[in-house]
Amino acid sequence: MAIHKGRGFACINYPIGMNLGGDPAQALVHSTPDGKFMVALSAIDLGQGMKSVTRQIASETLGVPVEDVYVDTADSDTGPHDMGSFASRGTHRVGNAVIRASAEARKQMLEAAAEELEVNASDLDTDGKGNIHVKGAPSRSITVADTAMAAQFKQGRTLAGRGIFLIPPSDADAETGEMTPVTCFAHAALVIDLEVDDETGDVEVKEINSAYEVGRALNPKLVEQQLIGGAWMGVSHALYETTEPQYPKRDHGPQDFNTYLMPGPGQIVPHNIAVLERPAEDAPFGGKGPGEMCANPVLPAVANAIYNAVGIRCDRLPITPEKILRGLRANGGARPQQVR
Amino acid sequence: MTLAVETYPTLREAAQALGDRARYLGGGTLLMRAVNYGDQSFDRIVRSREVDRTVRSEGQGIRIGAGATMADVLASRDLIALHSVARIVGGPAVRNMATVGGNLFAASPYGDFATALLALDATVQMADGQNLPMESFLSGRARMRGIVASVTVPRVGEGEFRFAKVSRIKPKGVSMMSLAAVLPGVGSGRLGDVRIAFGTMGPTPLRAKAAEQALRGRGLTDAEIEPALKVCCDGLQPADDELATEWYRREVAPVHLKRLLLGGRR
Amino acid sequence: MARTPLTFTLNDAETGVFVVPGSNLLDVLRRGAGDLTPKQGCAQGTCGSCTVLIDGVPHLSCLTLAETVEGRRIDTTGGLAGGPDLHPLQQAVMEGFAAQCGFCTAGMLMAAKALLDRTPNPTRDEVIEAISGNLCRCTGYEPIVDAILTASARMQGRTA
Amino acid sequence: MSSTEFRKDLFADERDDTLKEIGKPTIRQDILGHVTGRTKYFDDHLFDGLLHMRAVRSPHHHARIRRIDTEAAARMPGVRRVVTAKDVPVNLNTLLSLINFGRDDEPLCAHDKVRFLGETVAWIIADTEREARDAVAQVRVDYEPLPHVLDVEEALKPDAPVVNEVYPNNTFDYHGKYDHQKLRFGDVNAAFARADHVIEAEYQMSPIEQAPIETCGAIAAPEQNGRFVCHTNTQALFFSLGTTAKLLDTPSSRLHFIGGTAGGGFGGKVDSIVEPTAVLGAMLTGRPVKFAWDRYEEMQVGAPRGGERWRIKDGVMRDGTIIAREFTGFFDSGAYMRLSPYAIIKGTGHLPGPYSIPNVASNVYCVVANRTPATAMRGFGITAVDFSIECHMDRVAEAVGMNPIELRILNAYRDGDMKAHRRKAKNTALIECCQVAAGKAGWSISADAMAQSSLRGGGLGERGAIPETATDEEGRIGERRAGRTRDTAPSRQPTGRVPAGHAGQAVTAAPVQNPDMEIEIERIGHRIAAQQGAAPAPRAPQPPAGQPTPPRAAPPAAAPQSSYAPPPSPQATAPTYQQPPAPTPPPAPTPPTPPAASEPYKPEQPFSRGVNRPGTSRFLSGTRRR
Repeated sequence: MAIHKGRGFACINYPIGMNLGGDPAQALVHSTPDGKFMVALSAIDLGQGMKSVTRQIASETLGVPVEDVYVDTADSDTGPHDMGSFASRGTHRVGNAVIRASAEARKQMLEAAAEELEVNASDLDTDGKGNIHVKGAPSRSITVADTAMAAQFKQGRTLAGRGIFLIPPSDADAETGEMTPVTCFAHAALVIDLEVDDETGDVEVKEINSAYEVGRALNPKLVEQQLIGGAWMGVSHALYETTEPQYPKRDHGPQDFNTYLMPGPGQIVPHNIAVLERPAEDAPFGGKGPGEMCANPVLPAVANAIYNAVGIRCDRLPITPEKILRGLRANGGARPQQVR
Repeated sequence: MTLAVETYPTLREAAQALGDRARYLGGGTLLMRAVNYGDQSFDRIVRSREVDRTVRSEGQGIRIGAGATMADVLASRDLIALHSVARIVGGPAVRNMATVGGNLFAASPYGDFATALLALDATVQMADGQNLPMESFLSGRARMRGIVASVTVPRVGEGEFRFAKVSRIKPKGVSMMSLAAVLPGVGSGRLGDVRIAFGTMGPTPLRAKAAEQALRGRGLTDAEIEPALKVCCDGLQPADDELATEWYRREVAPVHLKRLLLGGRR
Repeated sequence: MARTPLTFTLNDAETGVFVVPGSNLLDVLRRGAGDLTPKQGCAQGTCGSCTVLIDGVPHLSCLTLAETVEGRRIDTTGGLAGGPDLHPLQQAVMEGFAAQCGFCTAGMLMAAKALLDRTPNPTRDEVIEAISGNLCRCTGYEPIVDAILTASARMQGRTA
Repeated sequence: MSSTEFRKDLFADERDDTLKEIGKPTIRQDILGHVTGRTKYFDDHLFDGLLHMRAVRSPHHHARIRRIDTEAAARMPGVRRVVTAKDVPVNLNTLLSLINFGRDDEPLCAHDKVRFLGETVAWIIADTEREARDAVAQVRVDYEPLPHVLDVEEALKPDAPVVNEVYPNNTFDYHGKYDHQKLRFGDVNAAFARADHVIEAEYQMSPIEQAPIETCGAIAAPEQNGRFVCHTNTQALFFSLGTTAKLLDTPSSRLHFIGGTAGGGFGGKVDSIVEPTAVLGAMLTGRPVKFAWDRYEEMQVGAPRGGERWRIKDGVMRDGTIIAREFTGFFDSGAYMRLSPYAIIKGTGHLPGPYSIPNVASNVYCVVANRTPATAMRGFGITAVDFSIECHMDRVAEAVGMNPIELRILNAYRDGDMKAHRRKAKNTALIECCQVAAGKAGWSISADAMAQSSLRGGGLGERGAIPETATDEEGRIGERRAGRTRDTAPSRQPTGRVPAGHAGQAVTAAPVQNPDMEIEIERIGHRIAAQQGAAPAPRAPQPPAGQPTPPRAAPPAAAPQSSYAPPPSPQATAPTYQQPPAPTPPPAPTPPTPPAASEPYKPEQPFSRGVNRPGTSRFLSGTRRR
């Protein structure tokens, strides 16, 4: 028996969103009478943090405290149209729509404040703490709450905004495949260290070191959540998951979580992440969506590390102990590759 | 086909009430799943108010009430040898529910506790007073029409019982294979009447009798166990399932048996 | 359809419901007693989202025949916070970003509470063992384990 | 223990890190609900008199339905309604018809035949879930099993059973012309001929379950004023609403969909099946109805990530430079299309991965077989191809004896490089990711590799140019079924050329409706847009799509022998799907016109390939209906 250490690498890019466009997102923003802002979306929060990140985007754009913003998803009677949460389109498409809606609401807010302060709206700025002040003269200020009250009850003005972000539908060319993916690309590179048991084919992932470029970490903790959870899912896809162990035969398909395998809490892999931020021009504050791409580099990095450990190319997923053992039998044993 | 729940004061009465379309409720981990998924093979759930969760010494063995949960086993000092088995059944919530009696009926890939009891040569006491050795209980299990009242486990010497569960998910995963061995004489360097049982290597836990035979009179060294490893799948009936193929199970059974006997890694 | 009366204590409140024979406790808690905090993820006993405490120990409510809880005490995440004050476990999960979709959280909290009630200073391995029957698809588990250790430390007046 | 560091030193001059809220670790808005258990998922809405709906499912991969006998089921205790295909007003749809993509190919409930194991053939609505299950067991369906095909490449053979009559060749029809999506950039065959190494391999992804802990489900109930409310965990609220409106032939204004909070999704909650089913149940019974998948259905009936197969062939020089890369891909779409044809286009646009390779070709097939339909999953259209590419990169590194990270950096795309889809790369960061990851892992790479940058060296010479491109017309719709085409890989005998430099006009985001919606440039937090002239410039308005759009002019620069033709207009594409069209001769050669290569590819028509019923989208305005 021997345990063989292996190290593998992979790097990827990920196109954000549905690349041929035609996937609009809308947002509506309005203020309460006392200057809190409600954002209505039809985007879905399925755990990725849609409500939280759009709330931060609205707060930043409006220039008001994040506590004064609340995001409501998704009610088709009150929320405007949105295609949905998939293809990492949420941050990018919905985020842009929220910026537009919030920008318009901000404009109304500054005009209302300007009327109260008797200055030009273009001379005003927000401090992000609930105040609007004259640029360069912080003492000449009015609170957002008072502004909203004045707009509502004195000026007859709404502090509201609407936003849509659309990349119009296009197509791929039939002959050359020419197309405009339009969106930005997120990037990642990742090193996996693992061990392979050459008697059973069992693999134990020991460590992950990674670099993810996400445009901008709109909320660093949400990004971290995605990257750690996503890498776990990548390990799971690489080594465990399948609805059809005998693919393409449909026999013995798992029907519960006991036989549909995913690594448990006893298999947490230390994951050292570096987050890089190169803002994308058309993304909200430059942020690309980290949610989907984070699992992708793990799969090939695991396969490459297994080759490094025992000299077997595992080209069919998931890489089960059986596939490794069959490879070892075919090769006449482990053939460890160069130590990296 | 509305479900009925019938509750009886004693186990004996519950046993008498069982029939073709009834199932007895132990801890519920098997039965309630079947209920939830609309199993059409029964429409009566039979319960007893008499739930025996006691563990006590009895003669040469330890008697475990069939209603004892895995958590009860873990709480019993008498059953310290079986702690390694009870600990790997399900997660904590399942261990608070799953009973020793119920585990005897768990189909592959479940039934790790039954695998251990088979190696230990336990005796099953039915509610009607019948006593069955584990092996005959398991082989007749499919046709069984009674309720288990208790199980009696012979005492084993220190270090003579070994158990391993092979699962890809840690710490709680279902068995790809489980192995239990009783190794009399292990301390002396010469094995006596060895008993080895495999779980998830057939429709019920099964003994590896050829391997048992090959180990008799041997010591636990690489060379001396080699013949046993070669024949360890004789008499087993591994199959393809969601977790592994028959081929893989046959390939790694000797490896895991070797590790169990020699105390290998993983 | 005939229904059976059933009484139990749910988070300190005496509760009485009528149940359809064969119902599992999860359905009874959610639709009968109106406690929506335990969740159904599988109804097979394989995900742990429905974990509740019965007489203080964790059970899978989806595999518990409702009739068996007559007169017993059931605790759910619905009763975890003391009024407006969050339980330290809730606080730690919140601050530690230890939930994403949140669907497993209520069951996870019950499994963790059962651990800390008995083992106030668990090791990391004990925490892992305690939540081993509770699946999470979002987080990769590490933030959850960390949060439980943080809560334990705070409850013991330590810094994690 | 894991750790996270933020490398603020990298690309620092492109960022403004003084934003007030963006970049802060603000606690999640929904977290208090999660930890108290008060977050409301779809099933956390209580209705008095809730009924439960369960599906009767096919035990066959492929079978004709001779008869469905529901009498015994209807008499079972608690049963309120037996529902079959005839109760579905418009029992044919495709998910992306809402954006005019693809042909309606999928019934909500099978009626003539079943095409995959687990397909719905009827439903029971009963007072309790158990009663619904009991009645489901009493439905008798008389099936005539048909030959089935499970493997994607078997399904392409001439004698394979026809799975879905809407796609009689077992492939999605791309552009009304080919049985696959092509990508052609340069001339791979010429490059293979001069490469020092040619490296080929095949990769296979497994079907994977999204496995959210909360299964797909919906509760629908009559609301006041003849409307229906639907609480759902859909990942796409308006897909689900629009699909429901279409299948049930009801105005979308009668539907009130509430969602927005899902217990995980990962792509598995896009398909919009549970919502129309639950609303149908509520319409037929006038009662609140819950329809949700159990875990078995979620795993074996609900759509997985499909099992893609990819073959890659690389031409590589001794120094590790990859000069050609060719792909043959097979998407396992299952019995119905759903999102797979679109995923292929996303995947095609992604090729050849994050590398600058001067010659790229690919053929990708969206294959219909008697399998569970596939759908979206985290990494939509990309995960499997990335697995394949990155495994292949290691094979290449081994063949040329290079450090695998250095090989990637050598071939990495950089700002200004021309990509195979004929747009320039920008905002790249692959090299930096490679360098940082190597550093963190202590995997040493050469000083030269460490000195590289995404910002430098891109777009120089050939890297920034579109090469002359070899094209072919192989794989026309129906050719394979007729036995006239066997090869699936890109052609070895190209018949046409697209001149060097030929590229169309990029599509950009629609501009803001009014200037107030534009965030002030100094508040966007980065300097990219500022440097490049703010947000995308407003474009000339698109021609109204409702008017017939003429086929765009052929590229004036096309060489006389070129068979490179523009994508035909939707009118011209409407093929007869029952009979595969005979191969049409290449369009008449277009005479070359002097202003070479400047006439762009203009995607001026709405996204509409493969639609056989124009105007099916409820979200395109009246003027768009043709």
